[in-house]
Amino acid sequence: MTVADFLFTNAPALLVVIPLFAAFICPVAGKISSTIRNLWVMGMMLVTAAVAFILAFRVFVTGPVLYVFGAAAANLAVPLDSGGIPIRIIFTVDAMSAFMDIICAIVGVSVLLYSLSSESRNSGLEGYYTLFFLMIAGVFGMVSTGDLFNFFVFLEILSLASAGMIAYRIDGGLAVEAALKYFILSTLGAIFVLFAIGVYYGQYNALNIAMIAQRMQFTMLDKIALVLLVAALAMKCGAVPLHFWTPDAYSMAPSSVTAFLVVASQASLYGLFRVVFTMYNITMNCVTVGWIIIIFGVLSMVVGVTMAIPQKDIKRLMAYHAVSQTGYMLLGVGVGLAVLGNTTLTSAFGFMAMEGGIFHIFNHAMYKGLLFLTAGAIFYRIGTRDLNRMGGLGHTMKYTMIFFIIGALAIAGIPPFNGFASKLMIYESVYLFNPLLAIIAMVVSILTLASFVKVFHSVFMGPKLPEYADVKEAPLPMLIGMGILAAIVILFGLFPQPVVDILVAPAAHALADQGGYIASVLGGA
Amino acid sequence: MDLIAPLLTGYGIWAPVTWLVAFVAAVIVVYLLWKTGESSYKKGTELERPYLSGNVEPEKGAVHIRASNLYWGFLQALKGYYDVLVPVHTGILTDYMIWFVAVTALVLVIVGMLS
Amino acid sequence: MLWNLPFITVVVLTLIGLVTVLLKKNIIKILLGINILNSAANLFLITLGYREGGVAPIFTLAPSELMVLPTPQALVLTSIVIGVATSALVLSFAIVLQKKYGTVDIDKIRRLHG
Amino acid sequence: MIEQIPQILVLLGLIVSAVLTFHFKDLLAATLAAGLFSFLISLEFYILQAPDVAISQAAIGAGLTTAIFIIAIRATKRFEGEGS
Amino acid sequence: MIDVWILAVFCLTVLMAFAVVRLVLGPTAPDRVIALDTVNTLVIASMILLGVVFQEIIIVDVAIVYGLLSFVSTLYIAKYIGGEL
Amino acid sequence: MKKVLVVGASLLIMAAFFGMIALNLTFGSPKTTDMDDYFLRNGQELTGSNNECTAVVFDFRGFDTLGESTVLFCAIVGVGLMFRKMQGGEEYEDE
Amino acid sequence: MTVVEILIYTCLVIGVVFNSLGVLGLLRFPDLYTRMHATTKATTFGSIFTSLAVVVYGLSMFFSQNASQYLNLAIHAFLAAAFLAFTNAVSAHAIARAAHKSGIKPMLAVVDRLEEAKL
Amino acid sequence: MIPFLVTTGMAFLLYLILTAGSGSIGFWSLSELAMGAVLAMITGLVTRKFLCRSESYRLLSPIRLLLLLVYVPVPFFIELMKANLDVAYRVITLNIRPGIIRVHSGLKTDLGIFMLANSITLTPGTLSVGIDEETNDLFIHTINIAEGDEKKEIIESTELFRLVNLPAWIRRIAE
Amino acid sequence: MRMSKIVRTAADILYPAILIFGLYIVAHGHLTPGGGFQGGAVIATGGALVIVAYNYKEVTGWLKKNVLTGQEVSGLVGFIGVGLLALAFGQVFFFNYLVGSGSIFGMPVPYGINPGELNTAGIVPLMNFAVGIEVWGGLTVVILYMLSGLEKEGC
Repeated sequence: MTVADFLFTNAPALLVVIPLFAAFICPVAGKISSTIRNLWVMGMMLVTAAVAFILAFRVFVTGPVLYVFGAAAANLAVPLDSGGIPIRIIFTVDAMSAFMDIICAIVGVSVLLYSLSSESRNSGLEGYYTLFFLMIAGVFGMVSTGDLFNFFVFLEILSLASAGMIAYRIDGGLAVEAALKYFILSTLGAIFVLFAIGVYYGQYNALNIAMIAQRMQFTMLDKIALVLLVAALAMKCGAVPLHFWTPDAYSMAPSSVTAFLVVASQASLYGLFRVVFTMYNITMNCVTVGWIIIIFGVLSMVVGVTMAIPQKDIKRLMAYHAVSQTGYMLLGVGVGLAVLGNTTLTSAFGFMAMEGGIFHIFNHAMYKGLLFLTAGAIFYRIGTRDLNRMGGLGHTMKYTMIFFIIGALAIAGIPPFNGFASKLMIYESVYLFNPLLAIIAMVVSILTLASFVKVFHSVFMGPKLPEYADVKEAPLPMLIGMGILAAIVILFGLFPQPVVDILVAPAAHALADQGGYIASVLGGA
Repeated sequence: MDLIAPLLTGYGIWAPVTWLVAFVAAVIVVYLLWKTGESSYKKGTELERPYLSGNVEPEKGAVHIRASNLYWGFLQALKGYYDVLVPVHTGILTDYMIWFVAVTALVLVIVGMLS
Repeated sequence: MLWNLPFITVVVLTLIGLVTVLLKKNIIKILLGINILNSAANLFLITLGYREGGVAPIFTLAPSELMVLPTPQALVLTSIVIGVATSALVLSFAIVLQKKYGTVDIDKIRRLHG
Repeated sequence: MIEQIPQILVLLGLIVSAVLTFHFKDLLAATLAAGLFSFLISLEFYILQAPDVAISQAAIGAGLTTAIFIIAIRATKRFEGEGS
Repeated sequence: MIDVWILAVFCLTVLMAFAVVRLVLGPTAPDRVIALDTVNTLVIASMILLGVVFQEIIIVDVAIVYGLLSFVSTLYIAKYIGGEL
Repeated sequence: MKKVLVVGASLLIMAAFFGMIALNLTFGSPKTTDMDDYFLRNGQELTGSNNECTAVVFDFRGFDTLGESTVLFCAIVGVGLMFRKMQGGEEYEDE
Repeated sequence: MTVVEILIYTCLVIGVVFNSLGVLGLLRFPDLYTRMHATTKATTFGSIFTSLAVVVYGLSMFFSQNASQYLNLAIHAFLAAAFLAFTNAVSAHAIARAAHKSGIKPMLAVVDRLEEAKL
Repeated sequence: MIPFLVTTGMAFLLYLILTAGSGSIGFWSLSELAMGAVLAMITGLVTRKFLCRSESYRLLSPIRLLLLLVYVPVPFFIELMKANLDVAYRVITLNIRPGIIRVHSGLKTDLGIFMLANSITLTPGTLSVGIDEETNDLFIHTINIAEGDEKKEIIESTELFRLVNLPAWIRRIAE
Repeated sequence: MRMSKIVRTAADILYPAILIFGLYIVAHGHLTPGGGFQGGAVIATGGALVIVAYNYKEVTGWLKKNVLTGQEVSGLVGFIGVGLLALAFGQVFFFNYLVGSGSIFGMPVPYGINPGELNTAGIVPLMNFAVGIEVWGGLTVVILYMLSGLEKEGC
């Protein structure tokens, strides 16, 4: 067996195991020397990203990939003598999962590169990198798993690691406060998820998502479980009115972590879509649930952006924008869900809305990560996040300013950056569904631009302030980390159609196609 | 794979590369037009210094408009809205958890009763 | 005779846990409430797996062949570990907050707002 | 009949100890009530034929959780609502 | 034969309920601690008896774990009450 | 006051729906048991373990156990970070 | 009724009676230290006797059926009881010492040498 | 080295007791014996400093072990029985006269004082409340002090046990 | 501060007993109730017993944080390594490659009720040991960390 074959077969397992292994070694490597630790961390991250890309390549070429832990063969999901039920934990990587894998890999590499220099002054770095790898493993596990309880376990890994990371800067106590809020809320959500898992188990005696989907009858109990899952996952992804932890956590975490927390939230969003589309699909009342998600989305957009305008803390402002942008994704996919039962409407604009929402996930991860990284670079140089005390940094931090402009224009939906492409898809398809929603979305976009003009003005414009006279440009690794993301933002903005064709459309179809998912696991049942 | 294919949105198309070419062309045209104009600005003369009705020029740091002063009018116009919205973010964990449980209960009622 | 009493206990415990979480102001008390909620979820899972007259799913010298379902027990083991991890992390947060803020009252830990 | 009564009593005891955990203002007493809760839930697991879970609840609930709670109470305040 | 064991378990469970009364009333913390200890002892005794009731030999291990470990929390509480922690 | 009212109302709703869960399931006789029957029937042969619970924990759902250990590891690293000694010249938080 | 059964019944009855006395003492006695007398002695003694019943049962089954698992049962039950007695005594001492340190005085005491010794 | 061996031996003994009835070599199977040896060695490595902290190996002599095995079921159990009957009487009548007295133990080793304190706690209406770490004197809460005892500064430990002389037994075992 | 001499002696005597009992639970995870996590938690509680009986300064000399962290990491690496070894044999991650092989822990087990034989279950006992070691180190070090967070040092 060649190395390529080996990688092709075992990529889903290695995707999670390599970050875990890297995390386990990290504390020991940190004890030896910091150079060895940095090399180890960077090397492992590159390997992980390579595995993720290989896996995504395989998925987009040959269709969904199964990996059955502990079975005699990697794709033996249903043992011959079991009567058609999957018994082991199965990783089911379809196009949507591969899509999320790519996001996580790209953001992970650039953020790790960035944090090599941005966090170099701090203590407790081996813990930092350990938790970082655990977050990566958590996201990879959440998006690739096909087992509900396994999803819960990875959700918990993600929330514990995130809480530890948010509280990383313990000196002032503010970070710990934010972490406490985040962590208790997510524990409450996790308990709801556990109850939902219990309900499914009690009814169908199955934990595999495909198996539950096949046996789904949408009784009263299923409705309750659906609501528990939707509420918990919507809270984790930061939809208004459950978004309260988001600004606190995003603003108090180190910037590099914040950029990754965006991806973590989107993994929860993925979970929400997975539950709604794959487990229930049209057995439930799509219109009601779709409208609930649309309302979440509209509220998120409006409240997020209006709360962002009066903020004085740069990262808090960006955090509210993250809430607002999450609303676009919820809106797009919610519209797709609301018309899911109706074939004509779905083909008319439902898929387009879903593609817009899913494409926006990718774009948002890129530009919001970029913006948070620029905020972190500013904080690294001048030591404050208060917008009122900033000014005139454009004279000295030219590259940071350019990256900030790219990110800000992208988030505001200005052509030709990638934010515009996805927002355009959302506007047009949502307009066919309900014109009012499209108008709200556009107004929110304008307000986003307005608020970023404010940030740009108060941070970079104006005369050179005397207290920041000797501020230098951010260090090179940080610039490289930002540069990767900025390049992707521009690239995807210039060539959106190939991206939509190759990555987004398969993901949207994989999400909507419940029968295909079940068939890929249970074998054409 | 056609790299520069326009994005089909189902309702229209969006061709970024074409747009970019047009944009650059427009910029060049504007630049050429601008170049043809004649500058009355002379370097190294009194024109360089700002004139504030004869007052002393303020310090560099004082000219900068701080972030809180931006959009003051917008915030005043929406004062009623912000008076409701900002106090909701109390910063108290208990309130946040009550929001969570209450929204869950609301959605339970909606999904459980209406569908 | 026993009817659905364990399930009803689970519901009551969940409600008590939620009340503790929502109405109490002390972090440690809130954590106790979360522990109750967690235990209620565990009890729910175990109760789902119980079979009338079954014995523990261990073949070593078992008295009969009818056994209770093993999967919920495996799930609950995982869940218990997660509960311990949660408790440890939140308590360490509480200790650090006590050092920095001088209080563990949720109403006073609100420097992040708006 | 008679074999059901202990289980009913244990279930009632669970509810009572949960209420006590809610009720006590003294965090030490609340922790003790939580310890009682842990003992009883372990007994309930035992009765429901889950000895693995009972052992793990015993080892965790009897020793470790109470220990770290006590350490945390020592580091903070003993009584709920005590001023800073 | 089995009925006797169940009867004993029943008696112990009722006694547990009475011990909980002291845990509720207990004016001081040490009173509550000794009430908890009593419940503890009774839980261990009833676990041993239940092992015979279910006719499962191996699950008596749980009782040993309790017997060994239940006093650790008591020691922590004692150290805290005594002001030594 | 309003807060207590909201809490009471939402808890009543939760109680109603959770009660529905409790009343719709049956204690002592699960509806479908095919997956667990497979474990009990074939577990000994496939894993060689007499304790089916351990067989499920470490073999059929071994990956969950890896995740569980990781959660514990996570918490320990987090607690260690909380009680670390800070060195001079670290980034500070403003406000 | 064989001899073994009578022995088992006796042990169980003694155990339950002493456990009841312990709990009764826990409820009736006036102060902490006297309550502790009731709980440590009576409940430990009672639990030892209930375990002894199990030990007798296990041994009798072992000798009558020659099935070694009953020996296992007897040994484990005995170990549980032994550890129980061991740990109960230690924890009673620890609690009494801590309570005295925290300032809880014995009621109705005719003499208090520990208070005088100032330890 | 000696602590390691002693701890390993004790651990192996306990392991054998725990797994009695598993096979045919005596009561044990071969794999249990092998595993027990390995685990006992691990235990010995980790805890060799704990079990033999006082560096006295008196309890290793067979006579003392035999005495210990006799002590627990016979004299100790008699006193236990008597103490419980006493407590039963007190519980029903509430006829008590409590107080804390100082008892001179006369024992020197940690193990001895430990055994005495535990015996006192479990046996006649007494409860060890404190210990003087210098002189190894015990402070004992007694539920019913005999008339006149409260006047005495220090009471000999033998006076507490009326039926069997437990301190003498302990001295014989532990010292 | 240390607790009284009686408690200290009891801790000294009980710690080896708890340790061997925890290891017994770990080793018999596939035969009797228990397993890696339960046994590790039992041992860690024994560590908590020693910690409570002596003071923090003394205990850190016997239970070193570095050693315990190393234990934890090695347990986890062992756990993942046992799983990854299956990949080396060309099998799937977590495949039970030892069961029925006749080597260590490789005795076959018949279906049904049997008295149990320690030398069975393939990789399950190995994983039990790995998890046991991890939990032993991890939970003990948690208590040490939390004690180090108390304001008054050396308690």
